[in-house]
Amino acid sequence: MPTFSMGTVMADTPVPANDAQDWDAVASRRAEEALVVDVDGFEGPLDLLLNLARTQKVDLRQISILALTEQYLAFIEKARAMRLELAADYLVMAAWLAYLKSRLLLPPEPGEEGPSAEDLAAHLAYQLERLAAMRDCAARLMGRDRLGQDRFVRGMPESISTARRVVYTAGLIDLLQAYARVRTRDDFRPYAMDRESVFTMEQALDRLRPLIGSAAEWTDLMSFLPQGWETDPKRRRSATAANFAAALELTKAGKVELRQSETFAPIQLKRRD
Amino acid sequence: MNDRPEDTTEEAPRDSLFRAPPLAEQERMVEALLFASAEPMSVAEMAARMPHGCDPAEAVQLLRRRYEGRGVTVARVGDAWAIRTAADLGYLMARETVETRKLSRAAIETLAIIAYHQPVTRAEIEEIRGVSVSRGTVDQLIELGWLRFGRRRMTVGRPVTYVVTQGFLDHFGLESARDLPGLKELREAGLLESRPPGEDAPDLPEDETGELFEDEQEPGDEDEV
Amino acid sequence: MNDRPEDTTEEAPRDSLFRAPPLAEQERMVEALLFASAEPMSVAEMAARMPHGCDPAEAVQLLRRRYEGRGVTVARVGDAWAIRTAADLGYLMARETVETRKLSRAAIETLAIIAYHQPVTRAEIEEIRGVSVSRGTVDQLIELGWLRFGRRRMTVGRPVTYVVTQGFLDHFGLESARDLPGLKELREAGLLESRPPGEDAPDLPEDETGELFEDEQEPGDEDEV
Repeated sequence: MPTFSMGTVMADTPVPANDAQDWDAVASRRAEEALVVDVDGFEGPLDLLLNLARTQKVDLRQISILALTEQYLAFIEKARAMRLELAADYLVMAAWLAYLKSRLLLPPEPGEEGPSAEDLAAHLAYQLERLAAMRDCAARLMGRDRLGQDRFVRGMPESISTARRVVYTAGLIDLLQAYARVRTRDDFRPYAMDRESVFTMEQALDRLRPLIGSAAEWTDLMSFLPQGWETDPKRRRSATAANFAAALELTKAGKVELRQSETFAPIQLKRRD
Repeated sequence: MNDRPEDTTEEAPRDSLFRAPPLAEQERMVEALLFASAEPMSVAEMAARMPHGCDPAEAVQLLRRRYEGRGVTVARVGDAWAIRTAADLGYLMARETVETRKLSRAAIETLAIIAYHQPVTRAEIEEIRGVSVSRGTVDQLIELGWLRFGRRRMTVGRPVTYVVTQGFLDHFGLESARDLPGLKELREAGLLESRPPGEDAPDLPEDETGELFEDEQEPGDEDEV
Repeated sequence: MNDRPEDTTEEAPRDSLFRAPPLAEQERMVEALLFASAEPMSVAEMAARMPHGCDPAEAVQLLRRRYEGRGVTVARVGDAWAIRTAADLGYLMARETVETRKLSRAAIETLAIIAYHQPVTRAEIEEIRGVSVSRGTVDQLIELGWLRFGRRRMTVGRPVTYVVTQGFLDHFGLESARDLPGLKELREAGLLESRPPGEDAPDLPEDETGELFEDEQEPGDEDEV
């Protein structure tokens, strides 16, 4: 963006201030600066308006919105005359201010809806004052004694560690149940026979372990279904699930690899060498 | 150091089995912990490391008084504590400073607006600055650890809000968001509202009026900082 | 802090143009420097940062005395100085968190068999469980202090036997291993699980599933683990 002189329009000059310190310094230097304006230096139309407002040399609360509007429109005119490309929001603001100016100059039409021209002007003045206040706050904030600049943290922090100690919980009941489980395993075997349509993961594991040795190439997991379990849907479902779970276990143990090219594609298994 | 009166245990009968160390000793413990940690440490974190029955909140107050006027100070940071070098001695260490990434004016202003108006939405920041907030600005501030997301605003679209963090307080040497410079004056001048005092702003959509009561807090009331 | 007598500068007449700060102030400086420095600092390094005419060697001695008996100390590291946590408070920095974990099924079963059948050899345990017992399981139980070696069995190979410890009895609240209820009593107490073996496998916490490979192998594969 080119820079250009604003002649008498600008009494003080915003400077593209891209960092805090420059910006802080700018505040004090502003008055003496040359009247050179870089449109890029403005942070939007409200920023431009605020800078123009400062030229009125009055408290922002007593600002003449009408005069400010004229200043802004003159600025935009000048920029256009110099064929500067202005961002759309500057033009939108110009249009709105032109409207506001006409409302302020003309007597209100009877039965007019919406906020009065004075309300709109007051809101704009408020926005400018609030933005100015936030600028001031930002400067005060950046001017504080900052960490790493004025205040420093401990240079040699010590490792404050949190060691993990594992305590195993096992109660008497766990112990007794475990023993009962071990000692009565045989008693239960007949019960397992009742569930003839259930193929357990352990069964699948027992079956797969000797079989995977031959799976040197990628082999469809479904081809490992035990005989007699492939057709009946219920049995097939159970055997598939058990086979899959067992395949995952074998993968976890690093004995096989699994792959699936895409969702719902066949799952393939290969021996890991 | 062991001159603690006998009746202290009576004050905390439930802890009678684990008598807390004398307060002077607790102060030493807090001193060691705060010196060891580069990050602010909450009273709860200290308590978790100290023996049962200790009162780090009281010990830290003792410690703070002890370090008044010294080369390092005990600083409150939100609900935590940290030891930091005294600000007037910063020039001694200045050469240690790693050149920090320069903050853009947009970032600085956005940060100030969030600090003074929190919790605040992106739309509100844009309203105040009159320009849109670029994504990079917020990202940068979050990366610096100065911003985080607050609760969503209970309005149309449930926009996220931004609030400042403990890291922000630590960086700028603030005990809490209530201590932001000029906060009281700004509030009294009505400059922390979204519209001029007394103005009804009839053109605002209805659902925005409710939010003032449901969700928005004055920066000073923000307890999460 | 500015109460140092006027004669300080007289001690260093060549620096009369640059009057050194009072010693108390120098102590503050040394304090801030040692606090913020990432490395121990020599007197020369401190002097390089401090105003002209300062005597960090003396200031560091003052500081060192000030920190005597405190939670941190000013320690000499070679020919440099550093602030360190007082040795007696080191334990505060290393907090231990206790994590409770369930004993694996293999471990609890092995333990149960040993409790009921002690002294018992590994081969006997394997026979009862129908699977091999991994070294890891036995080691874990020994480490927990619940298992120890008994006398060697006077049979071929003189295998070691396992017995439970007093620690085991304490943990499980038993007077002696003989007090353990028999199978009949277990059944009457409803402690016999009515599910067939293997069915409860899916209920096991994640890390226990791995045990199938780590632990329960056909006897004979055992040493591959």
